[in-house]
Amino acid sequence: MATHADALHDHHYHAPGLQHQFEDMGQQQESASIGMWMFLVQEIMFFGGMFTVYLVFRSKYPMAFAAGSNHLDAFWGGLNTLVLIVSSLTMALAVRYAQLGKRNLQVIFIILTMIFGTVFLGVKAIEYTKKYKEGIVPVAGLNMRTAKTASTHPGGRELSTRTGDTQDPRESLNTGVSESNTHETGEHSYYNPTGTFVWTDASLAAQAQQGGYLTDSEKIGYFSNGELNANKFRDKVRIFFWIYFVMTGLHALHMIIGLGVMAWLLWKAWMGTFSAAYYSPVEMSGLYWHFVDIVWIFLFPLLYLLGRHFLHGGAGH
Amino acid sequence: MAERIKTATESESHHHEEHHIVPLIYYFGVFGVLVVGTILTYYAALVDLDWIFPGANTLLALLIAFFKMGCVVLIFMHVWWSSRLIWLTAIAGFFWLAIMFAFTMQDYLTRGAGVFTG
Amino acid sequence: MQENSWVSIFPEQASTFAWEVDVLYFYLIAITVFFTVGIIAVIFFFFVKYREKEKFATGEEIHGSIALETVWSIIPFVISMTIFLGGAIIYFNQYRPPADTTEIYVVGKQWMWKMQHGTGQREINELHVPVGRKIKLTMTTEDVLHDFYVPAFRTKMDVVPGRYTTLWFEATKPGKYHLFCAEYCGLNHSGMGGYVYVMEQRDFDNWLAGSVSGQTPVQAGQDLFQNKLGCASCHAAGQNQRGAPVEGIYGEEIKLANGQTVIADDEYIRNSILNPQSQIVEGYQPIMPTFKGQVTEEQLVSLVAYIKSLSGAGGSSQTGSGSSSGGAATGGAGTSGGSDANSSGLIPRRADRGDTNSMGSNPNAPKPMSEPSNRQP
Amino acid sequence: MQNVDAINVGNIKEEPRVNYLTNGFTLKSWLLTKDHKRIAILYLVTVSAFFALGGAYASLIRLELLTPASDLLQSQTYNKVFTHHGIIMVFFFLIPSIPAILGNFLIPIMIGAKDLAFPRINLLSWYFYMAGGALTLYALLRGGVDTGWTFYTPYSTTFSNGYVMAVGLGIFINGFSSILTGLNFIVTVHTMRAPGMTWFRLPLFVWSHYATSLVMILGTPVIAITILLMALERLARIGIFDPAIGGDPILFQHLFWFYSHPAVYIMILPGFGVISELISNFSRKKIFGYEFIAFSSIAIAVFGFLVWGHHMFVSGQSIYAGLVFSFLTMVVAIPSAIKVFNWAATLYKGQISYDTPMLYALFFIGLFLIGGLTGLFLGAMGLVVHLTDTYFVVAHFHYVMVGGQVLAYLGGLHYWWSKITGKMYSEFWSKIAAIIVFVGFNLTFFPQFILGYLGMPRRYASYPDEFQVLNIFSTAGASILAIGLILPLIYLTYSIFFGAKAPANPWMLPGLEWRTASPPPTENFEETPIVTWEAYEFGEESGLDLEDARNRNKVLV
Ligand code: HEA
Ligand code: HEA
Ligand code: HEC
Ligand code: CUA
Ligand SMILES: [Cu+2]
Repeated sequence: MATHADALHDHHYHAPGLQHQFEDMGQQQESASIGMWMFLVQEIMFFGGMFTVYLVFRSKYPMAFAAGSNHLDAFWGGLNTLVLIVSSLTMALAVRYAQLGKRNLQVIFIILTMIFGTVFLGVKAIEYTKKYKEGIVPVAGLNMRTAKTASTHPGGRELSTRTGDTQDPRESLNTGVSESNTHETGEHSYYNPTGTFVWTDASLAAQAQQGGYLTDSEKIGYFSNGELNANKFRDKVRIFFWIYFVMTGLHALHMIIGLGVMAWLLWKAWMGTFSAAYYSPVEMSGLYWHFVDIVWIFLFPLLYLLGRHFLHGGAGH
Repeated sequence: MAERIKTATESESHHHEEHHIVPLIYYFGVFGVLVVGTILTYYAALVDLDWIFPGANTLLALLIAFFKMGCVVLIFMHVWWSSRLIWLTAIAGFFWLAIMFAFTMQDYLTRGAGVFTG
Repeated sequence: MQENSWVSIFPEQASTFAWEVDVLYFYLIAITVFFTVGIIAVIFFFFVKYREKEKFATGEEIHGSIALETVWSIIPFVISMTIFLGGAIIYFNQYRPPADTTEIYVVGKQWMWKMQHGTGQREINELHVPVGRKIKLTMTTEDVLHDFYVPAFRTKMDVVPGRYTTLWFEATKPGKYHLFCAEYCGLNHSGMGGYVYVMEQRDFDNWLAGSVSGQTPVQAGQDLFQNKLGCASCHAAGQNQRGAPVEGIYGEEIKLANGQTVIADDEYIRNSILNPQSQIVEGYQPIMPTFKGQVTEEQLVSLVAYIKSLSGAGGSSQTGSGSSSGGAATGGAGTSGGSDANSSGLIPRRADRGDTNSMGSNPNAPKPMSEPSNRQP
Repeated sequence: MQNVDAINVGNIKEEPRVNYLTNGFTLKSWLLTKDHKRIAILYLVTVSAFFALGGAYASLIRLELLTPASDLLQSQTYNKVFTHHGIIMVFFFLIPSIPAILGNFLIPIMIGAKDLAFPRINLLSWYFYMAGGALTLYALLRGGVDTGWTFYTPYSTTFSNGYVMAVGLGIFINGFSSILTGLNFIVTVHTMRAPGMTWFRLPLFVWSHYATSLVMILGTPVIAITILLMALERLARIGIFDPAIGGDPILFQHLFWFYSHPAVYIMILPGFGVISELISNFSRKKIFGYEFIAFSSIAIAVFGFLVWGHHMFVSGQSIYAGLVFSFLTMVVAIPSAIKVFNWAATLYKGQISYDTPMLYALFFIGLFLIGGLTGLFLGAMGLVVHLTDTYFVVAHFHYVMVGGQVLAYLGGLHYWWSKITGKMYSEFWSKIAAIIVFVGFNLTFFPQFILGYLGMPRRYASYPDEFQVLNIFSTAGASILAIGLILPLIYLTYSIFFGAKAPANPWMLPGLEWRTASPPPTENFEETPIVTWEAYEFGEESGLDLEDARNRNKVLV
């Protein structure tokens, strides 16, 4: 390995962190930063897929999204935004002091960053717990199999007897056999295929109907029984919550990974690895951390705030 | 070619002349902007702006978010002091995102809702 | 065409736009042959002419030519634009049905095609159509994606759950043509097909006469409208009706209470019945109850057909055999006269099709909670 | 500083005592290596294994289709077989083939670097590949999936009984391998070039890998999130793809093709790179229109992201969206056309020799032309309505993927074989094999164009009788093709043990990879090379001592 001759003509300062494939620290650091940025572009596209899904369904069912959003707690969301912003600041400062080669300040700011990161996750946990209690957490609440909680469900009578697959109402669609009597008289019970996600408040959709600003998909998607069908509306709200949980869940996962990176960084910094000549791990971790912050900057208004004005501003216009 | 032989790294990196130390004031400035932006976002969301056009609230929220993002990217992430390549990379990421949005929505916005079950 | 030849290389043309597609096809073949043969010939020529004279000799130094690059960017671009335009025009012919079509409803399900004629006939995996009439298929599916494909007509369309898609054609030549499912749909995808029979009008009328079973959709719809569902209590013709007029609305612009206008197409009528509150006609009260859950898909089809017939649109109202079987339009099974009209039941024609009448008995039925729930031995 | 020896080669006088192959023999020295060349070998072995498996599935497909009835395989099995074939060939063979093997091996050498920028990440990406591959294999063996490689919803989410999630997870993990490889290449090209190796002196192989890497980074994460959503939908019916509760199955197609169309360019751009090398080097002259070829790769990578909807013309997508996608599909064909014309022009006034790699390059051009031009059939909306989901599409993509990329891969493998292994393969057998592949390939897939236009749908286990004759041709062709592909396996393996020793520069070519020993030492060059010549420079400036080589060659022959 060490047979190669670059030591002979290596006139660069040979820092401790220099890896064998590089000629000098400049090259190594530039590689790291381009690499990190490429990685972030990759992350943008990863979250971007989710944002596309969000965009499609938000444009289809804006009222359901507003209703779901109003159910989120903007206080916690806002608090978390601030927490993340502070952690971004401390991270930026940690990088700065690494650049200046100040070990102690660097360590302090990394620790602060980790603390705020943890607070963020703690708040997230509080929110998730709340949602769990309200029965809108994926799998546990959104999708509990029907039988157990059927009684709490508006259409529960019918759901409780179902085994799940055999009586999907789509079956009756144009099959030409024996359907008109499977749905008993009068009250139409809408079959919720995936269980009890309880959601009865469809007032926003009613409001939008009066205001005349329902989208085409909503006109078809919310109505039944001559009026708003809370169950059908609920399914769209449920889509919102799924998107909420997937997006915030992936974000939280990134935070957790970030904390892992921070822990490693802390150890390195503690050992005094970084200096004014070699600090790119700190810088790169900082880029990652700020990126995660940016994702949240968008998630906060798009998930927590998008329907507030309906509550406060009255009925549209 | 008899041109000057230069190393690849020399020819396109400007970074190691400057370990750019950003003055503290920038960081705290951005921090202030972010906090104000967050508060602004919150209160703007409470006001009903639909009288301008439907979705005005979201647009405003996004504008603030983009501004905040700009600050973080440029200052916290040091892009302002980085090479053209980094600029390009950052922009390209969002450009591709825009492609995905635009080309997906061109389908959804030009076809009818068409959903009748459910 | 080459039915008798040893191996055919060209499919029959049996629809009005088949020839357009074929012309485009031959145009593209010409382009392909031109470029492939041309470039390969040039390469061969160079291969022979400039073969290495001496080991490790050096070729002439040529850097390139902007002029050439421009030429060979622009020429392909122009050619490709002709392809694009040709393709787009034909595509719009294929996908924008003309006004005067006869409508047939098609439902795909794993793994069969169910057709329902405007005159009441039902068929499984077979479709009888007269020659020279514009047919429009309105299609949906109960389970996964399928695709209605008749090669001889050069047209196909995916069938999407939760939506109506449409396909139209005008057959030009009597015959028996393959019908395929062209979108992968699971186990018996390759068995999900049958034939389209294109008949002379006279034969078709005979076939109709022989296989009519029960009411036509228009008749069934009329029955539902006037008696069974009581629509007429509000919509009885006359000036003082509570409900908005349904006569003559099909294809017209309807003014809604919220100021918008919509075209009264199938979806609109359907939606008016299922979700009346979502589109209130200007000048009327939102008192119409929904009929969702009370009408079946089939009854809806009939109602829509009836309302269309009030506008003189939709299927020609053939007289049926008249014996209406009690329970609405569940396709009362008459005796099926035509040998291929399999209208009396849902028995799959091919043995390998399996019993697939309901999702319950479907070996591939959804069992979302458990990964491989039904593992093959 | 200038290493005269390194430049005046073919004439590396003595072998370095240790080359990358002899630098350690333990298993650990392979499995924990950070040497890009060894990682390339790891890929070579595993990717070949996947190719053989995918080929075995292909053989089953062809055997079943020999007769109209589904007799050899029941539909149930057949559906799994073509699904496995597609998944393995696309995700575990073709996408990593040229980039992860030849690209990994050659890019650092071609630009005069000691290694890729991130050797550890390079190794990690091989482990991602292995983990994803192992998981997928496990799932396939336990029962597999029958969704088609496209995983369309709602079949995949609600109706299929297969191991959709396990296979999905396998592809998800494998995706990171792709992303990390792309990332590594981009950084390497930016920062690791040797002194004097300016952007426009880069071999076109490097340019095309740069473009490929862009696609990998920008596209792959989207398939990752798509698969995640599909798995969630399947696990818990989140509703976004489920029409019963307001979701949209077509959204899945958008997300899937957002990645998978650009992915087909991941599967051809590296091939373009190889062919550019072969054409130029074996005509012993500068490539015609270097800049145009280089930028057309970038153009393909960029515009390739704008056309995914051409897979959805009959899906129920809005017809106006179809219009836009069709138009852009035509546009994205132009850069490919530019390449083809430039290759042909390069031959003009060259000194062309007919070694096996050049044979592959010739075949590539012919087959890619047909494959690409039939792509235009499929991009023309009016025609694709008839052709989509028929065997015409199957023929189209095998012409570009097998006739294109696989032949380029084989050509490249032969071309650099001496560099990789230090041994020469049999020129005779390799020519025979190339010709067999060409004949077999055409016999297999040309009839499928006709079948497609006749209307035979794809993914059919049984088909109407009148299609049988053409299917027999196709199956016969596939057997010939298989022989043509197994031959290289034999004579290449043979050459490793019994082949003649390869000189550092058997063809007296100017590229940097030919200016180091065969096989190269671990750090690639004894001393960092300094590049003073243009790409594909055969003139005096290249520093090649052709006179001397000719003399020695006379002695040798
Ligand atoms: C390596 C992989 C690869 C490559 C390079 C391509 C290249 C192209 N492909 Fe292909 N394609 C696939 C792999 C690939 N494809 C696969 C796997 C599928 C099926 C997926 C599935 O459904 O399972 C598919 C399917 C597919 C479809 C969808 C078919 C359908 O399912 O309905 C379409 C439609 O537009 C298409 C078009 C094209 C075009 C226009 C190009 C162009 O890039 C080709 C450009 C090249 C040329 C045009 C030749 C050179 C040009 C000249 C010599 C000059 C003359 C040119 C002009 C006059 C313009 N392809
Ligand atoms: C990279 C991509 C790739 C490659 C190389 C191939 C190669 C081949 N493919 Fe495949 N194919 C696809 C990608 C590919 N295919 C895809 C994506 C689909 C669509 C799947 C779907 O619909 O979901 C498909 C579908 C498909 C079908 C259609 C199935 C259907 O729709 O019902 C058919 C039918 O003939 C077919 C045939 C073949 C044949 C005969 C080969 C031959 O070229 C194979 C020849 C190879 C061998 C016979 C292996 C022999 C070699 C060895 C054993 C030794 C090698 C080992 C070493 C070098 C170590 N393929
Ligand atoms: C209680 C009275 C009432 C009954 C019963 C009723 N409707 Fe209506 N219908 C109305 C009113 C009022 C309107 C106009 C307001 C609106 O659009 O909802 C209307 C509108 C319609 C429209 C839209 C007409 C247009 O001009 O755009 C259709 C179609 C329709 N009804 C069909 C039916 C059918 C079919 C039935 C029976 C299954 C039915 N209605 C039963 C009261 C009724
Ligand atoms: Cu139905 Cu394939
Ligand atoms: Cu494509």
